[in-house]
This record gives sequence, C-alpha cells and structure tokens, in this order.
Amino acid sequence: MPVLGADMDEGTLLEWLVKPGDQVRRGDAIAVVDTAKSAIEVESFHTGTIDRLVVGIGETVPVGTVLATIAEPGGEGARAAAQPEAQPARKRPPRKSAARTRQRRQPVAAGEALPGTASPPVRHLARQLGVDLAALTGTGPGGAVTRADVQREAAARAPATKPVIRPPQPAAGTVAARQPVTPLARRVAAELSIDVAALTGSGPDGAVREADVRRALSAARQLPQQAVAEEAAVTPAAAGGPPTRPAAPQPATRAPAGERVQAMRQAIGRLMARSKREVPHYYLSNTVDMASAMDWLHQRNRELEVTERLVPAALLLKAAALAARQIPQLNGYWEDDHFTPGAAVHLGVAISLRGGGLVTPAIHAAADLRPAELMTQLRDLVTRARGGRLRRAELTDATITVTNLGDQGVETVFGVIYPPQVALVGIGKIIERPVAVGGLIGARPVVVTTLSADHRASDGYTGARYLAALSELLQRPEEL
Amino acid sequence: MSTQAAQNGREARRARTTGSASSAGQASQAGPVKISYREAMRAAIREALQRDDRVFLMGEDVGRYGGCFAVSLGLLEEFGPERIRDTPLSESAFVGAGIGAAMGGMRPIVEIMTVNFSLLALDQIMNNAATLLHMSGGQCSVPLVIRMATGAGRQVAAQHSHSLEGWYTHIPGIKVLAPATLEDARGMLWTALQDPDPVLIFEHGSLYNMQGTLAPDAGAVDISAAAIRRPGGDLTLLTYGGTLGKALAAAGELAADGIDAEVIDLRTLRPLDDATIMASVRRTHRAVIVDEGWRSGSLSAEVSARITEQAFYDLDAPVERVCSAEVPVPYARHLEEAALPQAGGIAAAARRAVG
Amino acid sequence: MTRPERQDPLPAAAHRHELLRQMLLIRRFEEKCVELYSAGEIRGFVHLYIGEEAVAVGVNQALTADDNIVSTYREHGHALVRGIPMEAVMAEMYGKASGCSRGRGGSMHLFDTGRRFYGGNAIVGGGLPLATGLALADKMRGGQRVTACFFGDGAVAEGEFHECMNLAALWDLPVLFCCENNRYAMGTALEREHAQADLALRAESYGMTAWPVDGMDVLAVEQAARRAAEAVRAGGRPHFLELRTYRFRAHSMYDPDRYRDKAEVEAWRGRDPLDSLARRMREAGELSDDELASDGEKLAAQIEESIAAARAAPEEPVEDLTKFVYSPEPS
Amino acid sequence: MTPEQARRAITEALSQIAPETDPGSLAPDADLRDALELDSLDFLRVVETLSERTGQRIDEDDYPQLATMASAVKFLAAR
Repeated sequence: MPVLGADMDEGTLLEWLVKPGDQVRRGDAIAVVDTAKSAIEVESFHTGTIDRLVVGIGETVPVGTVLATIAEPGGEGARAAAQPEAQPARKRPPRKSAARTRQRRQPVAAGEALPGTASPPVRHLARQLGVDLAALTGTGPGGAVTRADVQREAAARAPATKPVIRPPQPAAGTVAARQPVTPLARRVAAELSIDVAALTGSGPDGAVREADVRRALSAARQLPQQAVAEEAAVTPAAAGGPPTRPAAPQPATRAPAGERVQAMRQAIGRLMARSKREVPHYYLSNTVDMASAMDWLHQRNRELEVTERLVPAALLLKAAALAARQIPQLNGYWEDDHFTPGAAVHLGVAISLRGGGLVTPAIHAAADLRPAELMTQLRDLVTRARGGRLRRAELTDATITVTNLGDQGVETVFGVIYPPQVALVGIGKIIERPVAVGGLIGARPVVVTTLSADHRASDGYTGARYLAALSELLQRPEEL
Repeated sequence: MSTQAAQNGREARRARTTGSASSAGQASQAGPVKISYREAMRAAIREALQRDDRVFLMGEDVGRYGGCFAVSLGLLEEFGPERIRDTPLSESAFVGAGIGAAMGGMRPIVEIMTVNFSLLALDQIMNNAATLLHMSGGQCSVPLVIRMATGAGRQVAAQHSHSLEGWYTHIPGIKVLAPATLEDARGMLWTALQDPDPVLIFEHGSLYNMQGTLAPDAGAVDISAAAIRRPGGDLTLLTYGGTLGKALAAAGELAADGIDAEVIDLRTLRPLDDATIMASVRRTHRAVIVDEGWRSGSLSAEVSARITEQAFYDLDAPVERVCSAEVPVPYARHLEEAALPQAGGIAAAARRAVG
Repeated sequence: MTRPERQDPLPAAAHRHELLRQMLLIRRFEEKCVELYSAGEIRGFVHLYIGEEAVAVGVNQALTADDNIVSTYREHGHALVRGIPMEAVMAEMYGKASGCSRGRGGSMHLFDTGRRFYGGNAIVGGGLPLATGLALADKMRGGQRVTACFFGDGAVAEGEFHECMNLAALWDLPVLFCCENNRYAMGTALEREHAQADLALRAESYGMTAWPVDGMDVLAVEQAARRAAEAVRAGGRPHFLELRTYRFRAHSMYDPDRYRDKAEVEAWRGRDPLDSLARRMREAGELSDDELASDGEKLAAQIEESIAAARAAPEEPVEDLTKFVYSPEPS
Repeated sequence: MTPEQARRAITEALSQIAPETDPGSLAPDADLRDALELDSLDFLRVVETLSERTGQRIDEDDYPQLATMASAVKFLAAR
C-alpha cells in the first residue's frame, strides 16, 4: 500500500486492474486504492509477471503492506509490488524529506534555453533554411529531428518561399525553451506515439521520465475506452432498441457512500483545521469586468463544435495561472519556515464531488497551456475526479489552488488555503452589473475575484498585484 | 650442448608443475576456510610459485621484511631469495627488469609497494610494457604481473593515498584488475599470470585486513567480466576495489527506503565489461558510479561516457558520480573521510537518480 | 665451460674485409635513407649512425646468435649487422607489412625476436631495465647468454642508468653495457651535461669492470667487446664499455646541427672508421680498389632491390589497426 | 424527432453525467442545473451528448432553452 498523500495512514483496495499471470511493466497501473480523499491508481515499480494478489477487494490495510507480488523476468522469486514507495514519509527524517522536496521543485532559471532535440549541425541547417524546429516531428532516434526532416520540411515549403539564409541568432531565439525529457522517456514516448511536449515531468527540474509517459498513456487509453463504452451502450437506443443504461463510470466496488463521505470529511477537516490553525490568512477582493472575455468567448464558441467550446472557467483558470507566474511569491510552498517557489504553476482546481466532498487535483504547468488545452485537461480532470481515477501526482503537486463556485451561484468566495500552498484564488458567479464605462452606465458582466494568501509568505501589496494582474489578463482574452 | 640440455630439463619440470593445478590448492580439509584478504593474496602467490617455476616475486621489502603489507610474509623462507627477490628502491629498474624477464621467458610478479611509487616506473609501464607487443608487430609479448597497493582511508596523507587506477586504464596494451573480494584476491593472480600481456593488479590498502571465508578449493577466477554483487531493479551502482563495501552499505541503506539498488563490481577496469554494465543500466535506467579517484578525467568519467554512448535511450535520469573531492588527500581523519566517497553520499546520489 | 661459436675467428684478412663490408653496408644503407627521406618516401624520426659504424660491427663480433641485443632509436646499424634482412629493415622504413615490425615500429623500433634483437627503444635509457631483466631471466634459467645493451652518453644522465648499473651489479647479471659515447645528447655536449665526463669511471663506481675504447677503430672495438663478453659469460657479472665515437651527421633528419663546430665535425671525419680500415688494408695489400668498388656495387644493387621490394610490398590492412595491442586469444 | 424521443435522449444524457440521480422523476419545469447540481462543465457534456445523439448542432445561444426538461424537449422536438 503506497503512501498517496501526506496524511495517509491506510488505504482500501477498490479494484484490481491486473490478475495473476498478467505482464506488467514499471509504471503500469495495477490497482485502484481508496484513500480518505480519492480513489487513486497504484502503479507498479517493477516489470514482471503478477504472481499473487495479496490484498483482497474491500480490504483496508496500513501503508507499507504488500498488495501483490510480481515475479521478475528471469528472476527466481516474486517481489512485493509497489513496495519501494512504502513508508518513506515517516521513515525518513523530516529535514531530509523537505530537502528532497525543495530539490525537485527547483525552478529553471528564467530565459535558460534548454537543448533542442536536434543535433547542432541540424539546428544550423534549420536556421539556414528558415525551418522552425519546434514545428517538426523528428524521425531520428528518440524522436530527434534529423537533417532529412529539416530538408523535407524546407522542400515542402519551397514553392512558397525560397530558402533564406538567415543571420545566426541566439539559440534562445530560435529554439523554444522546453521541458527536460529523459532519453528513456523520449524513446518510450516515440514508441507509444505520445507527444512528450504535452507531458508534465515528475523528475528533478520537472524532467519527464518514463513513468510520466506511461501514466499519460494509461490516461489516454482511458478516455477512448470510456467513449467506446458509452457509444456501445447508447447505439441500440438510438436505433430504437430497448433503452440501455450506460455503465456507471464508478468502480463497481466502493466503500459505502456514507463511510466514504465521512472519511473524506475527516481528511478535509484535518487539513483545513491545520490551515486555519497555522496559516495567518489575509483576504483581498476585486471585481473584474468580464465584457471582453465573455464577448471573445461567445464569438469563439459560436464557430466551434460543442466539443471544442470553452467554458468561462477555462479562461478564468488560465488567467489565474498566468497571474501566478507573474507573481511567483504566491506560487509555491511554505515549508520549514521559508518559502520555496514552484518550478511551474501547477494549478489546483477545487472539484466538488457528487455525493459530497471535495478534491483539488492539479493541472500541471497550467500557465503553459492554451485555453483549449486547459479546457481539455479540466474536463478530463473533472471526469476522472468524479470517476475516482485521479493520479497521485495530480493530488500532491498543486502549487496554488483556485476555487470556482460561480456555477453554484455564489458571488464572492473567501477560501481557506491548502497548506503548504500559500494562496487560494476564489472565483464567483459571472453576473450582469451596472458599470460606468467612459462616463456611461451600462450593464456588463462582472466577476468577483478573491485572494486568500498566507501572510508569512507574502504581504497584502503582493496579493493586490496578483488580483490586478488577473484582472488585466482577463481584459485581453485573445492573448490568454 | 649443455646449455640446451639444462634448458630442456627445466622445460620438462615446468610441464610437470603446471600440469598439477589442483594439487597446489589449499589444505585438504573440507568446509569454508576463514581467511583475510592479505592471506588470500599470499595463498595466490604461493600457489603460483608452486605451480610454475618461471614465476618469481620481486619488489621492495618483499623478502626479509615480508612485504610492506605483510602479503609475502614467510614466502622467502619457503621459496628462497632467488624467487622472493628484494629489490633496491629503483622502481624503474625493477619494473623494467620485470618486463625484460617476462620477455626472456619468466613469469614475474612485480610488487610496487604503493601506487604513488608506481609513478617512478610509469615510463617502463607505459613506454615498454604496454607498447612492446605492438611496436614489434606482435613479436614481443610481456607476460608480466604488477601488483600494487592503492587507495586512501588509512590516514597516510596526500602522497600515499592515490587512486590512480583510472590513469592506468587509459593505456592500451595493459590490463587492469581491482580485486575487491576474497575470491578475487585469491583467484585473480593465477589468471593474470596466464595472460600473455602485462596485467596490473590494484589492491586497496583498506582491504588487506578484511576477513571472511573461502571455499577450501578456491582458486583461479575469470578476469573478463564484471560481477553483480547485489542484484536490484531500481538503479545500478557501479564501483570497484575499496568502494565496493561502501556501495553495498549504501544499497542496504537504500533498501530500507524501498529503493532496490543493483551493485556491480567492475573487477576488470581495463578492458571494461561493457556488456554487463549496459545490461544492468538497460534494466534499471539509472546509474550511479562510485570511484575513489578524483572526478575529473576519472574512470567514473569513462564509465559514464560509455553509458551515454551505449545506453542513452535507456536512461531515465542523468548518470550520477560519487568520487573523491578534488584535493590531495588530507591527513586528519574527519577531513579524509570528507574527501572520500562514503555510503551516505552514495545513497544520496542514488536517491537523486531515482527522484 | 662451453663456448658456442666464434671460437675460431675468420682468417685475419678475410675477417677484416668482412668487417669493412658490414660497415659499408650500414653506411650505404643510411646514405640511401637520407635520399629516400628527402624524397618523402620514408618519414618519421630517422636517426643516422653514419660515423659510428665501427661500434655496432665490432661489438657484434663478440656476440653469438644466442645472445640478446637491446638497442636504441639509432639502431639501423645494430639491426643490419645482427642479420635482420635488409629487405625487412627497408620495408619497415616504408611502413609496410613485410617490415621487421610489420609497419608498427618504423626506423626507431626495429625488432626481430627470432634473432634475439629486442628492439630499438626510443626512450633514452628505456632499454637498460629491459636488458637487465632479460639478463635476470637468463641467470634464473641457468643460461649462458650475454645481453648486449646499447645506449648513448645521454642515457648516463638518466636515473634508469644508475638504477640498472646498481641492480645488474648487485644481482650479478650477465649484461654487456655498451655506451656509445658520441659526445652529444642530441644537441648538448658531453661536458655541458656531465659533471664527470669520464663515463667508464661512473660505471666503475657501481663495482663493475669498465673501460673506454676507441669507437672509431672497429678492430679495437671488436677486441674490447670480445674481452668483455668473455668475462660476462665466464663470471656472470656485468661489464661496461665506453665506446668513444662520433656521428658525422646531425642528430636526426630534423636537426640543423647548430651546436657543433664544423671544424670539429671535419676533424672527426678524418678518423672515419671505414676509411681508416680500408686504408690500412690497402696498405697491407689485403684489399684492392677494384674489390672495394665491387663491394660498393653489390651493396648498391642489394639496396636497390630492397627499395623495390619495399615499394612493392603490401601495406598492413587498416582492419588490423588494433592487432598486437593485446596478444590474440589462445584458440 | 418526437417529443418522446427527445425526452428519452435528454434523460439518458443527464443520467450519464449525473448517474446517482433520477432525471425521469424531475418536475418538467425544474431548473435542471440546480436540481441535478450540474456545473458548467457538466452542462457542456450534456449538450455534447445531446448533440451527438440527435445529430443537431446546439449553439451557445440555445443553452437557455435547455434550462428545464419541458423547454429542452420542446427545443429538440421542434428541430
């Protein structure tokens, strides 16, 4: 039983995703475990064949308990699956664990260009031919862009533009800074046709590692499968056959709803009590004119299929993430009496669960996502949160959280910070209000944005800059 | 001719002695034998002297003194001064004489007291031992074994604490061994003596007192492959010689945290066993190299580079190295300990790699 | 005590003629090398022995085929008189597969272990420990071989020289140390290099018999070498000959020779070992001008043949580049 | 599309998004978003499902017509 949250002592096995004899690779999801906060997939840290499932469905066991044994390929004996993660939180001295946390979250220096996936001669050729490497898909080892790729691209554009010899530019200008990806992750991603650029890394400096790729793969698999299931269930009805209820997206076996809600309430209660006990909150509020944002949104959605439409929340979240990047003092953690800024903005989104309770999974590197991507991830996250399929990193990585209660008709949110984060952004309902613009009073959509912030990490002035930045960003929705 | 006859007689005698490999082993009692690294080394030298009359030991204080590290204690009495040959403090001359004697048909074991003194013989090792076969177009082979104590950790300060194995591994034409276990101390020498080319054996000074048990019939071991001393799946710790114990200790510490480290003892530092290294890294995707040498231009640099060359697309974390601090090794215990790779630092590097 | 070979030297006149022919062989071979080097056909470092021929030829007279020779980078002469075929030496100069070191050694590293010729060693003093070791092996194996070790006056300043003098004397090793004192360590004159320029005296201090010899007189060299070799063979103790000689040409093909007085070179040329012996033989009626000319012609033809063979010889395949780094695996 | 088909499509779409509810038991004029606690994302998925099932394009301007079961049936059946 892995530790899947800072205050997790035990977990309940909800579902086995494998059976004895199945082949598993390191990083594959093998079980679903119910913690007090959510149902979370457990990944295997070993490659091999499932030997024995030790813990039965519905059993609650302490962290560190062997869930299943895996026989290693060619090895004699079976070994405990998921054991490496067992008990680390309590076994290690707290200082050491804090040091590791800081290390993992070290920010990448601003403006630091990371090496491209093309060799220097290929980059040189690309510059000469005016080909943007970032736009190319590499065919080389590990997805590296090759000479041939660049030449092909240049040839494809030849009728339109003659190759232009461009003066050499600084690498930072031509090669977009990008996330580090380990060679293995790059290779596996290429094999599985996964775009590493869209992944969030769990390694040092946010490096994408193999496990991140495999997680993305299992997430990607899940969506189409669900769609297929729904379609299959729905088609007979559309064809006039007897109505069939689609399969419930929840796992079949779960703890009774009442107990579950109670456990979750207890967990939320502990965390919020700690927050109110330890964190000196200060609160700020600002009313933001949403006219431009809503106009832009309607305009855009009108042209699009329903699957591509954005909800206002997507814009608000993007703006909140960008503002957090502009004011880094609010994005990060207060630990060991000091503030450590987050390497990226991992935006926690408070999602209320049907039947009660709340989870705040993170959208990784939210400030780097276009609103449409953010929308996709938001939908995915909500679906999975309610289906009980959140991933561990999503539950532990948020650097700042947004609570949007607008859909519930609330005008103003006064939130409680999730420690060790230092800020919580509240978003209320978008409502029409009389507003004076250019000396004329008119009805315009507005939203009240609030900030609850940790006074140990920042002061009101910083918080005010954040809300101002948020407002500013929402006035230019096309740039979000 | 009488010369010829005498020589023929010697050849015949040699054929007899080399043929009786097993009879020269340890005592006939069954069950494991309690033994120290020093004794294992001595047993290996004794066996070589018994099995092949071309073999002799020469070096500073190997005879009456019994060897600076007491490895050859008692051998003078057993084999006499011709074959247990005390030399003047003339490293270049006696190492070069070892090369010449090897060319002349002998199988010398040359002991250089400590690695620092080997620098006085570096010309002979590099310009003669390593090159003669090649620059003679294959005519002059040099079946010579040079043994020396290496490494720090005994508070003997800057001039007696070098780990220069990495330097020697730079040189084509020689082979470099680092016995880190009793089995290897007992078994590498004979195999090295069978090699037609010069072999350097580095014995870490901190190992001589290491105690353990050996099978009563322990003997020659293979010197072509690295050994997995502890299998594991999460990362690969690569090391050799005096740091093997520290790497194993670190692996134990990591195991308590649920990190399953594989520990590879390189054993033969030149030529490196790339196959074993890469097979492990391809399984674990993470490598930490532990090398008591200084980091810059070290053996650890070589191993790291090879991993990058041959297993790049299998790496899921940057290769980590734990080496000695780039200072002459200081005398004071706490400073020396700080300068050398330790289990804690190895475990920390492993945790970084695992992330 | 058994004395293999060389117990009955050739009749005096014929023997002297043979010595002259051997010196002429070295001289003509090297003169041709200068030509070929200038034409770019042979490359690398080439150190010429011209002027010193009496040393190699004379010492070799004292050695049997079973004795060992360790030489220096100025070793064409030693190699040729040892009997390494000229074709093999020339082919080595050309870096060809038929060279005596299969193209790996070149001018400075001629080897023929079958003839117990353990190479030109290009580290000054580097051959001394090898010779000491070869002698140690022979002593331990009960042989009666002499190991002749050639080195220059420059090597006497090296630590290895002193270590080996001591070791060989200490262990009673059968080494004949042949110091070819040509008065210059590359460009540094003997007196500017040694506090005690009497090199035989230096060797004597290690407790071995040592004496200086006129290295420009092949008969004197032969006589001294025989005496020393006999003593080594008989007593198993090292001996040291300081063979005072002179090289007429520069240190190597790269050397502008600015450190020597022209007059000094001319004075030594007046003592040319070939001219001296030829003159003496002519005066004694042992050699006619026709015989000398005929010798020259035969040698010229032999050299031309060796050049033609070397040019035509195959090169070592590049695929064999790493061959001979380690011995082949026993099959 | 008949009103009955429309009603069935809407009920099924809602059940899928909010499986623990029983949309069939709702009053025809109850506000669906309030009654079933649908947030904007849930609502978008309802629209998406309906659009797929009926093959009809539903624009953002049409959303108010999907506020109650009655208005939604009327909207879909009319097309």
